[in-house]
Amino acid sequence: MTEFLTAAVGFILAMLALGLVSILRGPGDADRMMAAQLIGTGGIATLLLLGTVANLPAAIDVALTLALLATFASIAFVKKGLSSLEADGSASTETT
Amino acid sequence: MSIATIFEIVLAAVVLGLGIWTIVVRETYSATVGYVAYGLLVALIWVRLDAIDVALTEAAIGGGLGGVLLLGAAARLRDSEPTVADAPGKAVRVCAAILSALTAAALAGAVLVLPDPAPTLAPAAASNAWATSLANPVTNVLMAFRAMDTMLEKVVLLLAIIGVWSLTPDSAWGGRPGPRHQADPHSVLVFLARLLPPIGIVVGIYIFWTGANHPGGAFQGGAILAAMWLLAIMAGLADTPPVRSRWLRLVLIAGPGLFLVVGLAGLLFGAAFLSYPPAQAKPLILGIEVAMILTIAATLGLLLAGAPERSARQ
Amino acid sequence: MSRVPLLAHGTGDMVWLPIEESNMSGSSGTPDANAGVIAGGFWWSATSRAAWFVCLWLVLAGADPADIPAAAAAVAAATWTSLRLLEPRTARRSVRAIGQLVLLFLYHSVVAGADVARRALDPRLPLRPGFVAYPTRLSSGIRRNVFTTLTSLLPGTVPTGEENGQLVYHCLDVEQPMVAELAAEEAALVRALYND
Amino acid sequence: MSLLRDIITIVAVSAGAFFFLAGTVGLLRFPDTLTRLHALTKADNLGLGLVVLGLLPQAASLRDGFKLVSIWLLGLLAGATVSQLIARAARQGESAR
Amino acid sequence: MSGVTVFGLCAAAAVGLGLYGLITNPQPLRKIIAFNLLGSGVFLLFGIVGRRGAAAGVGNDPVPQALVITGVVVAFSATALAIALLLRLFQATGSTTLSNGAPPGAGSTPSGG
Repeated sequence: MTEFLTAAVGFILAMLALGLVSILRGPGDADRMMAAQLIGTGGIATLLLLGTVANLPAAIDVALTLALLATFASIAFVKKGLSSLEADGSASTETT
Repeated sequence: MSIATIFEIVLAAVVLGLGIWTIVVRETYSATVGYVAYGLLVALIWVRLDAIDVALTEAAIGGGLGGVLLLGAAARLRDSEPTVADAPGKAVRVCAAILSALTAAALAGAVLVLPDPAPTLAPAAASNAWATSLANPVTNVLMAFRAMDTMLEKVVLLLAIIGVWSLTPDSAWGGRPGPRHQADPHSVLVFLARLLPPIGIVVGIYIFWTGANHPGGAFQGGAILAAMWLLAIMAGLADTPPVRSRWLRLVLIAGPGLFLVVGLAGLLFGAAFLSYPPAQAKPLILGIEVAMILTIAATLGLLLAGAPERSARQ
Repeated sequence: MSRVPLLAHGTGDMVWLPIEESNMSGSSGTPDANAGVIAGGFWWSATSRAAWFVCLWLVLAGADPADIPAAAAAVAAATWTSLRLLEPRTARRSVRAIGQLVLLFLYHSVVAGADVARRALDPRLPLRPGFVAYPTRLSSGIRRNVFTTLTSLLPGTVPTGEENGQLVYHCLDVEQPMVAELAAEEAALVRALYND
Repeated sequence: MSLLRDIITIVAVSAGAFFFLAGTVGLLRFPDTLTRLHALTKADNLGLGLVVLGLLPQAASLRDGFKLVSIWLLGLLAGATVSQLIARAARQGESAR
Repeated sequence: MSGVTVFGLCAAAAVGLGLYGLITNPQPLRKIIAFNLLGSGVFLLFGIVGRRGAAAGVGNDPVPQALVITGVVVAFSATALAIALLLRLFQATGSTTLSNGAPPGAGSTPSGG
């Protein structure tokens, strides 16, 4: 069982790496924004499997943190992405 | 070679590949994105090294908040890509490559010749754990055995925020950090910023509370709370507080202040600076940690928000 | 792109009153929008949200009497934040319809994943991507956000924002009957949560 | 009993890994940003869901099982909302060009 | 070769990469990122040593772990300060070049830690 789960972790991790290659290559900012999202799902799956394999129940808490913080990073991506795509509008504007 | 080793090689290769991408890619924004991914994935290595406390810290502060900090700067500085003339010449590059390769090789050699039962303080930490009645050894080290480091680290946070604020232009002194974010109130961003923070608050306080006996603690919980606060700010649902606000300053010094008071009390009535009487060790540590999580959340959030840019009346 | 009539479940005509959203009154049709009911709705909403956060805490930390101070602080802070960020409102909810919605949602997310997998692994790469506009009857704001969030996991659709009051979806295959599926989803959502 | 649980785990985790594979193939093969977004959100979310389903029989307690499910729900909420934000940015980037 | 060694080599490589980026990248923001990469490699080395010293029923020596946690927070503070300085410089002068006729890339990194 442990061997099977470890192999699954390695496989998902390899898929995550290939996906990252495809995303980071671009061409646009919107592609790169998907990076945090990809790590959000793939990284959580890896952590959960890893926690079961190594019998570390606390790995679930790391997955929980990763879920929250990857979402936060995605939103920061979008926020910055929007402010650079649109000169004004719904993006962050300075009002004095 | 076992399956586990193959998995570890894959993980190391992915992380190292992201590191290379971060250094060699031409566009600064892409490099920053690569660094965020790197920070989030390093947490996996820490889990594999059985250091869950560090994994939580690295995921929250290293990858999450740190990445977002760099990302914001990259977006603002986007149009200031340097001219080619700025780049160092080939000779400098080659020298730098040789120097870096030598450093890396020396470190790799050190890793390879590490003595197998390495010198360790783990038994000492475990045998003295009774003194605090906390079950998480890392929290014991942070809050009792190496409490001085932790206190000074709070002071570093305080100094950093003072440094950031001292860059305020005169016109905005005492005002609010960062721009006022505005978002369409019907947008999905605002929708998520309404739903997620309450969940994040429960998770953050849980990570903090569980730190007494399981992996977790004030840093990790505080970082989650700071992220949720910043999410509400980015969606325009909340605003950064004016820097001159009294309660804000009180929160910022609460953690190191209480730490210092307890430490001095230890000097006056106990054995040494920062010594806790064993009977009250747990409540004292918990009290300091409650003050610390507030300080950490506020400081991390304000460090990300940056120097004040608007006058306080806005 | 016809507007599909919403399935009325015995509550007579559907009247959409956007003002109802903000003033937290009871269901439409009963003249009880006075202060007492507003306060009652507020407390009911606060209690139910606090109950959800208590459940979340119990799932995270387990039931341990020593945890009570931290749990109380967490639930209080979360409930306060939640009430501040998201104003309470009431609408008639049906447990059975919510269950149906959840099942429909699970079914759709499985079909969506399988659909994407089939297209990605097919050597011919069968894609006919394009945009489709969908005129929704849901009021702008939270309701529409809930709808787009649910439908972003429908097979072959990703909502990309609004234009002229219509939701714009990006579809992997524009020849699929997207609008009918979206209408069915909207009807299920209205039955479950917004049956006012 | 233990064998049955292990079979459930193996089947579900394999299926989850398959959907991660499909998502990555989609990311590599699909032509533009919005179609790739479909591949990322749909396939990976289902993959995560299946991995969680597969780990449920191995969970030490009922509470751990609930915890796993709530992590999946959180991931689902994040994926569903963030994908809309990215889609909006991508559409605006396209029309700006 | 055990897993710990693999990660140790990875950490050593991260330190080398960070050092190289710190010296050769002309842009201050890139220098900050490279510095963070270097720091992350050093933290990982701590983790390797701690893992080797695992004893007394703990998977990883708690003392290096606590030092790394402190280090991560301090590195974050230094990064935040450096970025605030950089943004202020950009606001005041409209450029982020450090070299004002001086040789490019010479040791004046803004990362204050």
